[in-house]
Amino acid sequence: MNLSFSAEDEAFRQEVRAWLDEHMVGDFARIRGRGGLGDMDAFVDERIAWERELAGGGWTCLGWPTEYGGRGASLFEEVIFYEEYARAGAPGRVGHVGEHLLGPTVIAHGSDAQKARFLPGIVAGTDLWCQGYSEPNAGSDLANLSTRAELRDGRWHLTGQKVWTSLAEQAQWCFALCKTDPTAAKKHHGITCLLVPMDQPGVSIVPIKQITGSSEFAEVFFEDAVTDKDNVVGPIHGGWRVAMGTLAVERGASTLGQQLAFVGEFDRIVAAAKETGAASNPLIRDRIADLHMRLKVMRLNAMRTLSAHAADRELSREASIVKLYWSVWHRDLGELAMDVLGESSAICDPRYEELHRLFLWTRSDTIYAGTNQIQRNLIAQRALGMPR
Amino acid sequence: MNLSFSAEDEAFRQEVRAWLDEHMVGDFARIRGRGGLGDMDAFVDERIAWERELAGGGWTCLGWPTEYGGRGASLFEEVIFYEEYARAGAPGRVGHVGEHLLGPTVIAHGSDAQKARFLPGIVAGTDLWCQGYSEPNAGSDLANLSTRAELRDGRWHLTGQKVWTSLAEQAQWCFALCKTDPTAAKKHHGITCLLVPMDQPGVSIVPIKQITGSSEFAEVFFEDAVTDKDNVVGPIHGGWRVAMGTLAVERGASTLGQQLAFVGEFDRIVAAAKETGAASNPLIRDRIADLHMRLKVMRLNAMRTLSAHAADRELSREASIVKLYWSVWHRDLGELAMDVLGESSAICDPRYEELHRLFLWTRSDTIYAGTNQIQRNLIAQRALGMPR
Amino acid sequence: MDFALSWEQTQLKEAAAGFLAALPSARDLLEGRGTLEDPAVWKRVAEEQGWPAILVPEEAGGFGFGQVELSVVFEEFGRTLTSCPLLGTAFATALLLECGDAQAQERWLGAIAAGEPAAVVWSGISAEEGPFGWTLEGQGVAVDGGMASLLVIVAPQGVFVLPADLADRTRVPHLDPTRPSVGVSVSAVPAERLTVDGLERARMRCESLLASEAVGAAEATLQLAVDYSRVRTQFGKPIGSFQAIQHICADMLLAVESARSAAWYAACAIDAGADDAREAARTAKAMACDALFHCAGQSIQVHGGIGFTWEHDCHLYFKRARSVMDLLGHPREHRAAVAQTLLGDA
Amino acid sequence: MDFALSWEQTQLKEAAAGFLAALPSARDLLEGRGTLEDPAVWKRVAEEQGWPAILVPEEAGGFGFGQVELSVVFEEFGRTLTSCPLLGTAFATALLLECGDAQAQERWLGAIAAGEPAAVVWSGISAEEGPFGWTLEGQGVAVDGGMASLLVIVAPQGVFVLPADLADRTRVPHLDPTRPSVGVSVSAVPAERLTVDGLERARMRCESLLASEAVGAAEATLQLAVDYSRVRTQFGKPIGSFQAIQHICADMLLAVESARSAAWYAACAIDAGADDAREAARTAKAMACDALFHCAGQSIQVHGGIGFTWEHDCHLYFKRARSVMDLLGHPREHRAAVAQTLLGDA
Repeated sequence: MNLSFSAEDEAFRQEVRAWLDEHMVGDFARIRGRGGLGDMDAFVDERIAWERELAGGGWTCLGWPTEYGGRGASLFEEVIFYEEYARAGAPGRVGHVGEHLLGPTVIAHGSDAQKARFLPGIVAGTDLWCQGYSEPNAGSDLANLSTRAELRDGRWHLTGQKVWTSLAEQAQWCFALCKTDPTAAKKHHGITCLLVPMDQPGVSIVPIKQITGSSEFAEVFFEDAVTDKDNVVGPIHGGWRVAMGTLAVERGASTLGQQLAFVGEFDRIVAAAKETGAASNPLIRDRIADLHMRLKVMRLNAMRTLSAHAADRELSREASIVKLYWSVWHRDLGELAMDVLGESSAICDPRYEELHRLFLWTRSDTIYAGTNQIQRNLIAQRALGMPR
Repeated sequence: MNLSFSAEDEAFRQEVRAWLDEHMVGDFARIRGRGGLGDMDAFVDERIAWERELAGGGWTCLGWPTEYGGRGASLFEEVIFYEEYARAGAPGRVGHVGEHLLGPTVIAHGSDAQKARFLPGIVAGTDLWCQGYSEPNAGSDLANLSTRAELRDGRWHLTGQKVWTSLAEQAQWCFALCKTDPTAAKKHHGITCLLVPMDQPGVSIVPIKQITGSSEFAEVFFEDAVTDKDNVVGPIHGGWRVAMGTLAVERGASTLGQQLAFVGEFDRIVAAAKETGAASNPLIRDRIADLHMRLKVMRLNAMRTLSAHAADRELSREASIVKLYWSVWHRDLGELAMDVLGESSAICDPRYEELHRLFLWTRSDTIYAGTNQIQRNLIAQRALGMPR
Repeated sequence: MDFALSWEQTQLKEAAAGFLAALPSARDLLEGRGTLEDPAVWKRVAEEQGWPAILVPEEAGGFGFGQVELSVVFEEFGRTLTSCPLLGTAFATALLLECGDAQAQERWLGAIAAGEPAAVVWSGISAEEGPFGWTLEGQGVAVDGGMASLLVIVAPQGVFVLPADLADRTRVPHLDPTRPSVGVSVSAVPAERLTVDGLERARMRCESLLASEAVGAAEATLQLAVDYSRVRTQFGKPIGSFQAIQHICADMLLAVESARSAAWYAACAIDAGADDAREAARTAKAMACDALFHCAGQSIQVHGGIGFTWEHDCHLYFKRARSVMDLLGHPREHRAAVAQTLLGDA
Repeated sequence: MDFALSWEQTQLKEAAAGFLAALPSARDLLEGRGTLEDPAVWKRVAEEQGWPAILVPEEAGGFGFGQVELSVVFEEFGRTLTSCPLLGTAFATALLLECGDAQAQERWLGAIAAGEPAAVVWSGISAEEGPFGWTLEGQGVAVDGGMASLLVIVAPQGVFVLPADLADRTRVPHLDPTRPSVGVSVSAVPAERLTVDGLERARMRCESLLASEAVGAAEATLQLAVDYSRVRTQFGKPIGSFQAIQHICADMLLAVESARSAAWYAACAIDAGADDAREAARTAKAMACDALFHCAGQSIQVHGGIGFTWEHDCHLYFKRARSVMDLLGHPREHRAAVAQTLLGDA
């Protein structure tokens, strides 16, 4: 065991830190800490500008091979980048779907033409992507899609509805899972991954207001929306494995570095507990210590995962474990956030606005990207080999 | 709402109390508080004598109709009796299976000859019964029986194994569920309730040692054990509904009065907490108060159930709710029992012997008579009408 | 012994449920169809239903009914998240009933029975006795205080009453959008001091009402979850057939039923003047608030993504759950108080 | 950065697992096949495996390996519930290492490295300095103390060492049948006082070892539950296919893996002399003991009735779980200490 990062990794960390210090200034400094989970509709224009600023520094698409404009960074370097990013309070990324979902899928399954067409815009921070996976009747049971796509006259025609799509208004493109063979024997078959331009009459967007009062997500309606016949990634009718493979890997990797973002939230709550006097209550102290320990262990778990999988980048088993761990932790943190505010906790106080938001938002953490029930199923069946 | 017991009920309570005060003396006073859950193999001879003492006072089979030797007591009176019984620390009953399981079944489904043959011995406290339901492969899935019974030469011949049978050594009779029609389409069919004498060569008994080190239960092996062809309760091949109907009602009724037994355990733990100084720890105090409140509410729940069902005695829906509630409470109490002992909790101290036993025994509470998982299934499906 | 609603109480429950169902729902109010504090609704509550007069003694012009009857009404208010504003008025009633002498009761409770809404400031204001009587100074928050014509102030120096228009009131933004709170500010304002030392008894009554309200709300969240689990299909089956969902709902049912037992008993014990009434009210408040919070959170989980949307009622219950948690003592504080009586000083 | 066992550490783990598997199991010992404190087994542990010498510096005749190596061994000990008695010896080693000067280390750690078993009394005995040196008075309990030839005593006046035969020892009945405890009684017995103020560092090492042992035991309970759930059939299916059982096991896995991360890190931090080593050891002790207790209890639940029998190993893990909970500080106390550093005084 060796818990020191290598000299190269430490140098990389310093490079990231220095760049962020230098560039998180002006308008960007004003949006420090904004645009993260639960706040994804905040300062979108500024964050689009920031994405291009990042691109200018070469900090987008770190993990992509250099031939596609990435840095070819190791998993370690990626995590170091996320950690420093969180430490600096740099704003929530608008390029997430392109960099972590669409890009890797195109790299793995796309044609040379698709690579040339789609990857540079993601690297440059100019093309934003949104994700068209979930539907009203395809949540936990994602394969239960009803959005249909048909190839007619050399174009795909899409009809159906997607939900929980973030940044739908801003994205130029949607990465959509569609049913292309409704006669397929199993519902996982007959699904195709399509790349669909958002700026067309057949696409309409209706924001979904969340319990936080904000609207990070939207419904996307396809009514005879069209895309070129070549805008298919992977085999026609064979999109399920394409979509799932990338999803599992990237969900894992992108959460390994988030612990430092949580440190900021935790520290904020500890500070509030001191301000309100809640920090003197032994029951609150017990919970603060417990959450502190579990937060430390969240990073240790990530480091073990990294050590085991830095080479193969195969995180599908770990993804469920990581998701279940952090979502339960975060929900508990959200409850603590209210408890440290004491008897006037429910009154909206500008000083503690983010604690209210955290409390409410964390209820979604145990639901989106696979409910905790689904995660436990996956852990039991995949990690423990229990029978279906 | 009216929370006072009627004058008649209060008079009944006084009568019970006075009788117990008068008779819980001498040898019986020595076994005060013994023979309950987790201690069922203690002082068996004394408890058999006590059963007859109870019978002498007319305190067995309270709820049975007077024509069968009972008192025809109301559900209220039964609960009052159990409460006073617990308050007096009277020893664990050895006549439980006869009074609460076999007797009511015979009354509901038995022939006149069976009533005449079997009920008086139960009322008199002279005939003890044991229960032959569970088997190694029929636990949660009780209908999955493999004990076979065949009618040959005018007698039933039994072969198979029962488990978790209490007082098997002392009982004269076993109330056994057997598979009589192995060709039945559904496994709930083809089951028959048989009454089997224990004192015969075909019956052997092997005690099961529990994690407490004591042996409240036994395995009962039938190897061509026999019983008269008339010793069938209910229809041949139609025993499942007979067995389940009585089970549900009686499991409910007999637990409604147990809260006062728990009060004694709780008080013992509070006293220990004061002795060890654990009572000054705010986290322990929070748990003590929580368990205290939940214990009070356990009785309130019982009173609501009683009020709703005193007339129909239909407790099958409530039985699962009651069981889940008290078993979780009791497990939590068992954990508290250790936590109040402080840093030397694991050392066996004669003063706190019963707290160790409580800690260990309570792990069975969430398992026997239907695991908590089974109870939650039943509550969801029966009380909430959720789909199977 | 009959620990169940009597025929009259069942009638009252059904009348309340019927009346509340016909009002604009919490959802309607949130979307601007109707207003949270509607004098016309209050007039109907006071005049048609007479609920503000339930606890008021007959001598003061009320019905002289018990805590149980008022609790029955509050359980229905909780179920629908109706504000009305009956809670503030009930709080004030409890304080006037327990801390007011006959004269004060006749005057102030008489006004409440006659239809004046009221509210309570539990902390933040202190009193001073001067040559011309008591004056109040400070600021606090009053649930349902916006419409109140009467304010009851709990100060370290006693419990005070004053006409609400003597105080400055401003709406306070609040996590719970279904019940309005106002900030109350007073400066050298004269007020009448109530003379009976009944603050703890009054708190006990208020805790009991909050508990009943929470029970109704908790049951509503369970019902939402069960209903949704029957119709929502995934993997070719209603999600209510999955053991994970069934077990969540089973545990919710236990929490709801147990909280109801505790809340009913608290009301009975108060009406009976039982020795354990104080503890019973704490138990009810703690268990019902914990049950509501648990159930409201689990109901969101059972609903999945839809439960996290503004359009669905889940969040209204969840926000109510968190806002009543700290009102009149966090469950933790009630447990600490019960521990104190069981164990003595720490 | 490589937060995983090195090749050497993996070899050590496998060697330990192989060695322990060939010893009489906890079940064997419970049923009288072999004895808990068998000098022949200890001799093999000391001479063949050299585990008592892992932490002992080379100058004192040991290997001078790290806490990580010893933790690897303890994880395997936990898995098999082996006593041996290595834990008492490791405790004594930690105290001598951190509180003994070079001379004391050479003498006493040298003896341990040479195969003398040892044990520690953490409380109950006090020391007095007289004209002929320090003497000890009092009684306490020593895990694994029955076979020890050397006792280390933690007294308010310092840490002391003495030959074990100077103390009266009697076997203490204990909830955990897999590890022997003895009562140690001394009266005016002379002892050598260690001079370095390293008690907290020693405790940290001991907490870390307990944590690793708990991780191994917790993983064993999970394995038992998963294995059983695959073969136990009810309702025509293996019970491991039921969501309720799957979710219990999934949560157990999270607890085990997280506890392992915490335990490994504590050992690394101790070896590295990291600033957060003290907190890391507390975290490991708290999380691993909580994980073991949770898993051991849930494993009984998954097993159903059979898990409640003496014949099945479930209860051995459950009893071990409860007995290590209070050894060297309940998780609650470690959280209180961590809260103290985060928040200052209450």
